[in-house]
Amino acid sequence: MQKPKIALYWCAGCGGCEEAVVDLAEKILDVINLVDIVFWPVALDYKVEDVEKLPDGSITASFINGGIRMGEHEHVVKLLRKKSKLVIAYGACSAWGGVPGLANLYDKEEIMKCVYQETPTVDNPSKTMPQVKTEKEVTLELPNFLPRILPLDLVVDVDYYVPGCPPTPDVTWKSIETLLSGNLPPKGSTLGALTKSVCYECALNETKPEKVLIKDFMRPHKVAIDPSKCLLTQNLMCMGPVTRGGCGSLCLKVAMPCTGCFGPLDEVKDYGGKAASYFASILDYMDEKEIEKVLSKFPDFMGVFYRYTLPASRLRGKIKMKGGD
Amino acid sequence: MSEELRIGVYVCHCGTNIAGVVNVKDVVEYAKTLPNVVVAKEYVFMCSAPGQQIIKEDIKNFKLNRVVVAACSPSLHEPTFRTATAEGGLNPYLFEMANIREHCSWVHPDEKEVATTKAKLLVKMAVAKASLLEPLSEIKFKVNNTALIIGGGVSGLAAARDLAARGIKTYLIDRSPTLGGRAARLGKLTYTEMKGIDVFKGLIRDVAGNRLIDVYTNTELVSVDGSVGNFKVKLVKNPRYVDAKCNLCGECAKVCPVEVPDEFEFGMSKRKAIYLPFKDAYPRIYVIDMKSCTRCLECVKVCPVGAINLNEKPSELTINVGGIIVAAGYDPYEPKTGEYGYKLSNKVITLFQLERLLDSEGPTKGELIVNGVKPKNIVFVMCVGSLSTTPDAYPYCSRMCCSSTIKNALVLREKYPDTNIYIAYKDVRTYGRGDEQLYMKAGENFVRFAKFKDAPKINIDQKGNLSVTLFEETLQEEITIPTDLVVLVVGMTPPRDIDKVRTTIKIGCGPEGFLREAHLKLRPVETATDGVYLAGAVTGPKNIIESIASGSAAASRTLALLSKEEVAVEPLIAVVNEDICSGCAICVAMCPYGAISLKIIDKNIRVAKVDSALCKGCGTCAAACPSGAMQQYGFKDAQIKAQVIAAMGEV
Amino acid sequence: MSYLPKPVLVIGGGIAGIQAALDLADQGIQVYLVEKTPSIGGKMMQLDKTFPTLDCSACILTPKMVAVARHPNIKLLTYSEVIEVTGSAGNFNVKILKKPRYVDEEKCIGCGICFNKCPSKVPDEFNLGMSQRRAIYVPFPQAVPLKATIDKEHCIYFTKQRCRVCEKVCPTKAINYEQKPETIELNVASIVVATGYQLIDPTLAAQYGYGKYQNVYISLEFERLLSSTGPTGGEIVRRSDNKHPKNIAFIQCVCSRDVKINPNCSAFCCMASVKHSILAKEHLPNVDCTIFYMDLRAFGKGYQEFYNRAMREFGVKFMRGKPAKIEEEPETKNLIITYEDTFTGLKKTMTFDMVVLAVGVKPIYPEALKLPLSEDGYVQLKNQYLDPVLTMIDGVYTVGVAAGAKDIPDSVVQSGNAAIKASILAGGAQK
Amino acid sequence: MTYLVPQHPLQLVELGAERFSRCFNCGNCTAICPITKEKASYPRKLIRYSLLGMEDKILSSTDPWLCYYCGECSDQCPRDANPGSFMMSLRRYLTTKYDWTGFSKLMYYSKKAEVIAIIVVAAIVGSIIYLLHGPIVETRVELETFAPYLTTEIGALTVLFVLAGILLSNLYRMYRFVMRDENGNRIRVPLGFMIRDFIRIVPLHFLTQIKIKECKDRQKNWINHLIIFYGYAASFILFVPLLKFTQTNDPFLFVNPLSILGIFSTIALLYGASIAIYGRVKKTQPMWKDSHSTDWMFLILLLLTTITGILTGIFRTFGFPLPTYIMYSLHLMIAAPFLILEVPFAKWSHLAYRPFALYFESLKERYLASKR
Repeated sequence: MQKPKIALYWCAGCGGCEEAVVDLAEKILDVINLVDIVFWPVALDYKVEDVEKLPDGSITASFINGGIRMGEHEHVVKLLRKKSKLVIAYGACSAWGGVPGLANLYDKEEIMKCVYQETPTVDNPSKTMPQVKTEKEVTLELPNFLPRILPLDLVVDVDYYVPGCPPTPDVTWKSIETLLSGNLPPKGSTLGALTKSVCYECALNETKPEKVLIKDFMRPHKVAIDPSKCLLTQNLMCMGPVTRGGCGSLCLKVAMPCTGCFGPLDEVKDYGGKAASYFASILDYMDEKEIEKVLSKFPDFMGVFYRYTLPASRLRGKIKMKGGD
Repeated sequence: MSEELRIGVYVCHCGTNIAGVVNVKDVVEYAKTLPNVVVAKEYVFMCSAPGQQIIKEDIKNFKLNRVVVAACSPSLHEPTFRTATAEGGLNPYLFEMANIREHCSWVHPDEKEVATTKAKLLVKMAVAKASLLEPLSEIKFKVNNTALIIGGGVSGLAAARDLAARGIKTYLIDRSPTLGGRAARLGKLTYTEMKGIDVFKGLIRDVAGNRLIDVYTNTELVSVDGSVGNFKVKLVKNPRYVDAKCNLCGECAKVCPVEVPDEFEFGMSKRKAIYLPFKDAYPRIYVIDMKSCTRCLECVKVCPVGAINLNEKPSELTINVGGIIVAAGYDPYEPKTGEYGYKLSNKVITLFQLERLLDSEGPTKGELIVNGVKPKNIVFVMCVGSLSTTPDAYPYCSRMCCSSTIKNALVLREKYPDTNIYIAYKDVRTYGRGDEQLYMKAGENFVRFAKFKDAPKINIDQKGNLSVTLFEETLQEEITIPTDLVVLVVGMTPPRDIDKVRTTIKIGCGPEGFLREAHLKLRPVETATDGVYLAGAVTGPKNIIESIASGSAAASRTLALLSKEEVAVEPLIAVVNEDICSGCAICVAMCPYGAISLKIIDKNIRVAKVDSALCKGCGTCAAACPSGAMQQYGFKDAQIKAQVIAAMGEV
Repeated sequence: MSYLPKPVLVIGGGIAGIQAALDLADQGIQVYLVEKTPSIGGKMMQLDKTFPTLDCSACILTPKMVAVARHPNIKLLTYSEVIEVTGSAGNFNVKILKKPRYVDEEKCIGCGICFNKCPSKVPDEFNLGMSQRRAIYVPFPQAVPLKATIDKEHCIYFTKQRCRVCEKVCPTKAINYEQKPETIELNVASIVVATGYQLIDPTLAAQYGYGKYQNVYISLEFERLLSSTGPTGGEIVRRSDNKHPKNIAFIQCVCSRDVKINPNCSAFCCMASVKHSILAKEHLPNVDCTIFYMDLRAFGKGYQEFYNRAMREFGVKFMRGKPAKIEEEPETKNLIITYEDTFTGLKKTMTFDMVVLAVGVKPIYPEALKLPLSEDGYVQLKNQYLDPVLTMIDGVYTVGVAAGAKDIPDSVVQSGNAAIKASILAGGAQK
Repeated sequence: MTYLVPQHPLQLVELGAERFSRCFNCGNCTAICPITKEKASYPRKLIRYSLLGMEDKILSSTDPWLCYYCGECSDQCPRDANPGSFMMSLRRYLTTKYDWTGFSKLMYYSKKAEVIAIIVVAAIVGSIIYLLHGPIVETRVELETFAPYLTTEIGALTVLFVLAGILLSNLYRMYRFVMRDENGNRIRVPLGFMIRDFIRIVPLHFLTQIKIKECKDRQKNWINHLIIFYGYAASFILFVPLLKFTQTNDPFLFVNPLSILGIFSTIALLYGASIAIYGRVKKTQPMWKDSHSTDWMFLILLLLTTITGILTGIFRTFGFPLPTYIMYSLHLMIAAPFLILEVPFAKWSHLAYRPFALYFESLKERYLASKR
């Protein structure tokens, strides 16, 4: 029997997701026993042309991590889509844009200017900017920079999602198991994680008082955190209640508030909106001025509520797409 | 959903209310083009009997399984059309309403085309939502047919009297040691020869000893759980230290060494630490005021029947009732020291103190004596604490004071014909039956009226002589009235601790703290919390007659509830998806009705649980729920999203 | 107690009667609600909005009306009058005359075809004669019951023995010219009188020229002008030239607080006029409103705040002084009011395009009951304090304006009061 | 600071004001009054002043004298407080206040005192006649002999001057009360204005009483008022300064122009007084609806004076000596109290106060205008 073929590809991401695969440790050998990896640029020397040669639909599953930032990403994921039975958005960036997605708060010009001109460490007196095509000595073509970062499912049809920044080895393993079991869940499902929020797994959930109401907003590096008490009740903006569980509440185990890398639950369409709504609900003030005071303590509102999900949110970002959005 | 959707759309003209602006025909034609719509019709008044008939027949003829009516506000006629839908043989919750009157024709009277487009959109949205509606059934509870009345003033007494007369077991609690409230302290009343105490006696005749009425004095509310038809109320009964053996011999008070101002007489006389609140107090048993008692035990020694027990402890009791009437009354506005010279001179008193002074059973046996002399010139200053006359005053009108002032002025003129009485007023609001005649009679009796706009000044000179200076608005002149007595006509304010009762029972209040009715005009004795009713001045200033009438009216509404076998509650309540709920408990704190708790389903796995009897379907929890586990029937995220998409297109 | 309760009779289908009937019915008591006009609803139905919340009056009332019609414990007898009452508390024998509608209530579906075809036009009482209805009519579209009635006095068939158009067009053959008055006899435990009021004839205050000058209105007429279901569809226009007025005067205490006409205060007119001025401003933002008053009786919950709003937010002018007379400018039909501004002591005249008189009220009582009245013209009460709704006849209770001028919330409270009293007398069974 | 006299309104009740304390200050009366101008805020404001006891405000007001009691205000008063009668009683009140002798107060506040005063004066006159009358000729009418012209004339003129003096002093007091500003400070007007305004106002209004016509439907009243006034004036001139020509022994009737004038003036008086009495009995006019005892006294004495005068003339003409003397004595006994008591102290004085009120009002206006 021929082993199922799988492909792995890395778009706009930090590389953590690739690490996460390696983090499977000895289990990766089990994986290799079970499947044939036909494309994995970071580890294996297969080229895009090799993929192009494969018959359509011949790859069983493509694991794609990172958001779609460059024209090249777009090209390759579309190719993989054509060649694969299943496309899996692997990790937060691929599923919702991830941390790089916060770049969508700026448009292309602003980003370019910042990176190539304004950053203090840049030495670029001629203010040269990257071009898609350069014809000086030789002709060079670079992938184009898309107006904004997109989650995978806005570019190609996605079958499954594996959440996390990065997905924990446990989650990765469970999703592979699910895929290999032959008993596929409905399209669009999230693999390897829970249907309940982080609180469900969190040991501190039991320490919550009868009524959860908070009076202030604290940043974790500025307070002495009591590791035995629900962080929310210590005025730390824990995203646990609004974030999909399955991570094993790892951060909370070391008394760091959840930042939400497992993204929204099935019934939630806009992670940040829901997070803001939940925070607004438990903020225990009636007076507008008091509320203003608390809100002014947020150093970066979008960074707190939309850390991993801005490109997939209703807000999308700042850039206007052609044809309106 | 396996079943094929068959939607009927009905567009109402509402006379010309809608049809005058919206092109109803266009809307109907448009509706026919919407997905799953099998029939669309228009009619002049959909809410009328023939209009409803159309719906009922179409459900049968077209085998409809969803009904959409585009008409007025759902708050108005949703129940009407739900009933019609049910009578047509469908589940009533498979009905959806589009408001094309308040939301459309009334707000765009001059833009007919825009309004028509908007009406189409509203219909499209309703159809989109209707496609996702699910059949629901009403939630029913058995009713416990007993009632709790909080407050033993005249309105509470009237309510207890009337409920008991219809055979309803009633608990009447008051936190003071006697029933009677404030009306018992009033002197001669406006329209009869009766006094406040006579009204109290008249009511207590039916209440005292009534086997259906349990009276608990010195008793306060601790908590209220449950909901309409089934409240579980915890009370704490504070000790009286004297039991029913008391034979009213009064020996204890004679030997008691502690004297404190008598609150019944507004501090104008003294009482002992062991005392009978007033002559006709109910229950007629002495009581010890532990705040001032020195525990000298003199009374215990002297009591011939051994009725005194200084070691009595508070006791808690729990009762189950079907309905609650809050008749907590009011407090008179207490002027600050120095406001209108109050407390700077003992010649400045409040109207309530005057009532006591004029009462033959009051501290002066009915003689108006201030500082040992009978005042000759008396000035009443009205609207003290009301109508924003001073910065601390409330903006509202206290309603009863005008005629009460005039009544007292007439009583004084009759009793002391040579007194000169001035009434400084802002507006004479003798609105009640017979009050205008009273006002005229005051004129005939040479009670003089001076109209002010800004609060009069009370001048006290070094010798302690008083005068009142005011700018007479209708003469445009400042006048100074030398006087021997100033009566401050103080308004009514919400009772001081009402917020505790209010938050325990979970009812709303207005900006000044008076409790809020379910509807100011048509549901004046009901609250937004089903099964909780309001009586007397706790909703706003009232005179005795109005208080008694509202006590009876509250009893009437309560009786209407308690006459039922069971109560049905709209099923538009919150529901938890236990597969999603992680037990994060955010919703628990949000629920304004205390309807959500956490239940343990497996070892330490908890999920939220909605008490369908308590849930009012406000949606707060659904908005707060971080995981989307909490949804509200009738307004599920998917249904609302379908409407939004219908309106805005897919985003 | 487990015997069946006796029924209760409620006379008058205005808001007070409706509320009393609903309360009683909810308590499990059988109620007969008798209304002399073809539909319940009463005066509240004619109001546009209600103070101080500006709720649409019909919108909050019609659900109650529908509830009356639906309630299994309420038997609604419209177009009926009580003609005889004998017996005493707990056991009244009542004769009710059910006037013929000449329309079979069972068959009529209120489709309205007949009144569109009827050739006889009559001034419409519901709009105080400012519009026309037909001789076969439904008083207003939300009428309960929604059954047509033939006004015999104006019906061409009854006056001239020809026509019969309605009979021809009726799709359900509901017209029956042969209908006879019917007498219904009831035995009831108690009676709630909620017969309401009528406006005092405004021509008694001759100095204001109502009926003589076209642009002088009474407040209820103005209410109809404001109403979108009114004769002008909610346009405030003058009778004389159909133009919007630029300034409107509201005069308080017309035929009330006047010992020669009616010494009583009518309790709700002040707030009604404040409401009118606000609504006028909403309809015509540039209109100037002036209220002539003596004491502005904003005594109820939220009323003072409403009054303040009218002053501060809407710029309604309040003029303290009772105008002495109104004269008309013959060419423009504008109205000149002579008054003393009692705050400045200046005697002045001011010209208005429209004047609205807040006319006082007097109670209506069913003659059959022979209720003893007191000096003020209202029903005498046995013990005003302990039982505020009991008349001198045991078992007969009065509520609403029939028991003294009052506003809607106070009427509703009284209805509840009377309901429980009647219910006690009816001896409703406890389960 | 206004000093309040709480008893003040009760005095007005004694002076005939009815029900005015019912007033609820609506201003209907001021607005309906046909003679109030924009700034003249009466009766309402006066009622307020009175009820609050602001006596000095009332004393300094000339407004009560401007009212002729057409009754419009009372007809339409929503409280039926009868502002008209209040204004009437204010005039009585002011009369008692202007008078420094106290007689006025005595008569206005006590019916008994009033009757006693009449009887006393009549008795004094009677005793003077009894003591000083001339020989009684019984064969023919010798009135001149019975009542020598010089004695009578001296008596009459003495009384006239004393009374005029008192009345003038009262007018001066009125001037002192009235000529004050809002704060109660005295005000003065240059003499030139005082003279000019006096000439402009007082004679005209004294002689024509034209202001009555401003009242509603008062044409008839004005004429009646003029009939009484001129009948009275003519009779007074004929029978006091011209007594020399009118008190003769000759038959009086139709003998000379003076006698014709005398006859007409007495008939006019008889007519006017009868109309007024009839009116007061039947209460045909608003102003006649509430009559004070002093009103009755004025009319009754006027009527009796006229009747006794006429009867004296008739008896003299028909040559009945004794009845003539008796009637003449009676005539003097009635006329004397009428003049003595009415001119300075009671109702008659309004003939002077009314035009002077207009005069003082105009002076006040000038002062206020100059201040502005």
